[in-house]
Amino acid sequence: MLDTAAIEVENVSITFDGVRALDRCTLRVEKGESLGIIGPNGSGKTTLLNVINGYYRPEDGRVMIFGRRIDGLPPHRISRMGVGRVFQVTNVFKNMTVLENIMAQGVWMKERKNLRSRALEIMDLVGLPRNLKDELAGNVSGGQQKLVDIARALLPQPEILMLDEPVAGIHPIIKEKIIEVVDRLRRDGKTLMVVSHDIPSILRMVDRLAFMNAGSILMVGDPDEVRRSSKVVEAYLGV
Amino acid sequence: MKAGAILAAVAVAILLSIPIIAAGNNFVITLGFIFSVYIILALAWNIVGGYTGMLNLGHAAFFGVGAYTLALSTGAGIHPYIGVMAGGLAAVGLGLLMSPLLRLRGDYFAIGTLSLAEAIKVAVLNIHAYGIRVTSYEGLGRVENYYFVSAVLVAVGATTYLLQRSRLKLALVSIRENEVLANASGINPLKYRVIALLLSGVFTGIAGGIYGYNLLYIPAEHVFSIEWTIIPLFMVLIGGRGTLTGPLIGSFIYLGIYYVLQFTLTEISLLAFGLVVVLIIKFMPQGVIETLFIRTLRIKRVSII
Amino acid sequence: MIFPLEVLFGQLLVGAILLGGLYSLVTIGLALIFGVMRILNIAHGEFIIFGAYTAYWITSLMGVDPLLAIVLAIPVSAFLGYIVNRLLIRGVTKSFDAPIVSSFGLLLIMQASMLIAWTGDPRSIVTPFTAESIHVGPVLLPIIRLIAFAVSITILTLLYIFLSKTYLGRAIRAISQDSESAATLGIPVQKIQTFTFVLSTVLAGISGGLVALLLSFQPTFGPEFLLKSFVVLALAGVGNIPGVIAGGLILGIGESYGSFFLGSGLRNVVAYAMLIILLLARPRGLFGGRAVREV
Amino acid sequence: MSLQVRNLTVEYHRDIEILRNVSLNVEKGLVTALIGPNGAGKSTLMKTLSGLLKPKHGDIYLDGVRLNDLPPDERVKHGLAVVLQRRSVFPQLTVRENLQLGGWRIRRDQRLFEDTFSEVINLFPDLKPRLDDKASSLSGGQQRMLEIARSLMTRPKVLLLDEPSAGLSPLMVKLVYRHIKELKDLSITIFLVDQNIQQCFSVADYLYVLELGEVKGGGSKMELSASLSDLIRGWLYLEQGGKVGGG
Repeated sequence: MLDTAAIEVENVSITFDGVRALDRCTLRVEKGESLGIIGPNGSGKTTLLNVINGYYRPEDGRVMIFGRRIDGLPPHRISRMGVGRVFQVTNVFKNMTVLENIMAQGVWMKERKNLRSRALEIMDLVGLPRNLKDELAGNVSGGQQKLVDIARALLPQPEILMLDEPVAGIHPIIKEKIIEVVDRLRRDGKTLMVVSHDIPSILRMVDRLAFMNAGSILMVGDPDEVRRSSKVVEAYLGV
Repeated sequence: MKAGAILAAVAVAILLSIPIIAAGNNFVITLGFIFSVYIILALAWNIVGGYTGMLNLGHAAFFGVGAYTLALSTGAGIHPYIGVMAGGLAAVGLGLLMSPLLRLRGDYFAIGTLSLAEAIKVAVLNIHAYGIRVTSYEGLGRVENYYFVSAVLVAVGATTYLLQRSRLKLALVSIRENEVLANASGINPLKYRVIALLLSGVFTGIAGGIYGYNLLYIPAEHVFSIEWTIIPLFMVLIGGRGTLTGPLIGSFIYLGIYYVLQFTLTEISLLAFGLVVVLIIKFMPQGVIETLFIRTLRIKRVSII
Repeated sequence: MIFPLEVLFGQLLVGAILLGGLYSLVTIGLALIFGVMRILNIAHGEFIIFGAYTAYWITSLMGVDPLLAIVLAIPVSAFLGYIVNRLLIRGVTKSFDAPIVSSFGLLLIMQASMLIAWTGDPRSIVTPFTAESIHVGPVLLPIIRLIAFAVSITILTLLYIFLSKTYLGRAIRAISQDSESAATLGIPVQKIQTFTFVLSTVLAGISGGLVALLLSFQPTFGPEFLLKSFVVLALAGVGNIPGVIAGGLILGIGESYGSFFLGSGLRNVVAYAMLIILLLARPRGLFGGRAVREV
Repeated sequence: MSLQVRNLTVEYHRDIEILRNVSLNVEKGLVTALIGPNGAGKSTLMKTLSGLLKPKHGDIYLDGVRLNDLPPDERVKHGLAVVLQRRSVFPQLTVRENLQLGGWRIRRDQRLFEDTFSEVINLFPDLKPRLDDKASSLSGGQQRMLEIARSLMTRPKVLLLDEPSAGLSPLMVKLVYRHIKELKDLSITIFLVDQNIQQCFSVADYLYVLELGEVKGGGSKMELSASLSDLIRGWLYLEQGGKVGGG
């Protein structure tokens, strides 16, 4: 069907400790599109990703992936539907080797044999040197851990990949690498959602830009148009 | 890998030749039997306590239930070795009963399993205050039991070896390291923890059964004693959790301490265990393997599978 | 002998309440350490038994009154608590289960040391009024239980006043609620945690002294008291003294009636069953802590 | 000069740097603010100043005393107080108890303690009728007020405010800033970080700009306000956006 989007978020609301983290938030991400999300701290960007991942169950509204309703499903079920996630905080299994970290993502997959070779291929894809494969993930550099994170998310070949601040605080060389990887995924037709404060970087990774404030998406459109909008500038000013 | 295979073959050969070398020396065979039981328990405890990182303080319950089932089976006229296997099955049943506790956070799981084991012990003591007799079977004696326990030891060793190379290990260790992240990787934590607990239970139950048959009399106080939790925990902790070699090395260190303390009081060995546990946690929280072999001697780590 | 049902239940209930008061005191030390340091001290029961032995030896060697002996035992418990905190608690790696394993090792050390020092023979403190009771209507009140109950409730009340009315007590509560924020106000968090650890071992020691008046005890009885404390905490929630008193009473009542109906051999099974049910009912933690999902 | 920060570098994970060679001064009796886009490292700087994070290198001086190696509670003794970005009242204690705990350092000096308490409470009259209520019963804005008041109880030489407007309604933000202005009028030295740039400008004497972990400049309110719009557009990367983006 042509008219099903990859991700549809409809009027989703969620409240923590009386604060409305998402407020009738609505968003549509088309198949094969790369969408960036910007917005001030606390505007609900990470919460939105967490709702799509199934970590939070929305109080109100619906979330659909490829036309199938998923709000209320546990995170691992959503993950198996082809939704990958790279977290804001670099998150590796510190006492497992780099290769094991990546392979852990494929534990549930039907395919039995090729897990190891596929994990190695993905190390190549994201630019992790193969001689790191037997190092404990806790012992490699922070930027490399981020690459492990991304590699892990890519192992099951997800149709949708959500990246939360993929380049924040990363060493410039590895940052370049990450941007290249994401850009290549975009060109390969994956559906991407990228949250970032780093505007120059995000522009190189997305087709459209959404601006979020106070728990809702205020504007979606061409990146230049969104950045030029006075609404956006005002929100950053704190009016 | 080659060296490991040779080492394993040598170990199995020694294990199987002990009765022949000892030739009727009951003391040696009994000692070999008991140590094998301890090592089985350590490897079994390690599946839960090491790979999943859930501190099971109720391990003794598996052991006691296995021994008791054996006694009840022989009482009903069942072949003892079938009774031993039934003990393993009963432990699996207990594992299923325990599995809701696996949803708990680590320290609550420790408390829950400790209480469950104590509750079962008290309940059993209430019925059989002095224990229960085992009906012996013609032709199955010390030596046969020794071979039986050796087979179980090889089985649990092989299981750990295969586990080490399996996806199950990846799942268990990733859950231990970061449950939320593992969940996001498509892993259902409860499911894998239950599998680990049942695996751990079945070997411990069988070990309890064969231990009970070897004793021919089962004092409830003894087979449900917390020492069946403490000694395996100690062996695993000292060697290093979540490995195959860790518990094995740990058990040799345990044997050492056992010999040193053999003619002294058991209290002193408890004291020594306690001290070693505390010192290990303070100075080598990763266990001897990680600290000595990998960090100090820089032996290379290899991703298996 | 056949008693009228009312008398039996009256007697049973009174006995349960007297026991419950002591259970509350047995628990409070564990609650304090968990609240302020976030450590589940598996060796809590050993501190109780240690207190029992200290009181026992003071009274039998020095011939002083048992209640005075409990008071004299306080510095001994405090010293032990300080040493343990210094050597074992501070500086242990913050790995996923290091503190609990470490305190498990402490349990073994203390249990074994007490077995070596004092053998496994059951001991108890005999007082002039051990066998005495007073009659209140149809109900028989053993004096020694009344004393233990009164001492427990008094200490818990004093502790409650200390925590709510004094400056130091408030700082302790502040640390248990938000230790980082307390540090940013200049409150010396580590010093106060040390103080709290010592305080909790002293409370455990006192409760041990009272236990020694009521029951015969052995070095291996520690885990039993630990588990009872867990049951009370599970019922009460941490940092809540009235709750701990209520939890102790519920445990006392549950045990007394349980052992009456099921036989005294199953007395402890009732406590364990209560704990397991409570654990399963609140899988994310006994102490009312909200599950925070850190991603 | 009151607070001096020299070449402060902070990293979380090995080579991931959050702050790089940050140097700045907080002058006595003035309000100094730090502005910057999200993720620039503002809160990291605050946590490092208050002692909750350890810097990799660099120095922090308060009136000539080096604070780097001191734990948070020791820094308070030297006159540095912080109001954390997150909610940090003790929820189960009363407002009065919260304030009293702020005065831990001066608790033995009964008169000083009483005087400070009444000074502080006069600055925040909204708290007066709520003194015996639990802090958890206060509204978000009142809790923020309590946090500031509680920090003042430590009699700080420098007060650090980390995102005082975070999570508050616009009305509450105005109220909180009205109080900050009052503190400024009393010549209390304040170092402020906030994403609410307008409010920062309304209260600050001097501002620093932090971008991607580095101080990109600074100036008085006058100097910066002319270029403010450009500054924000720069954060949104308008100039070069056309060239790189849109692909």
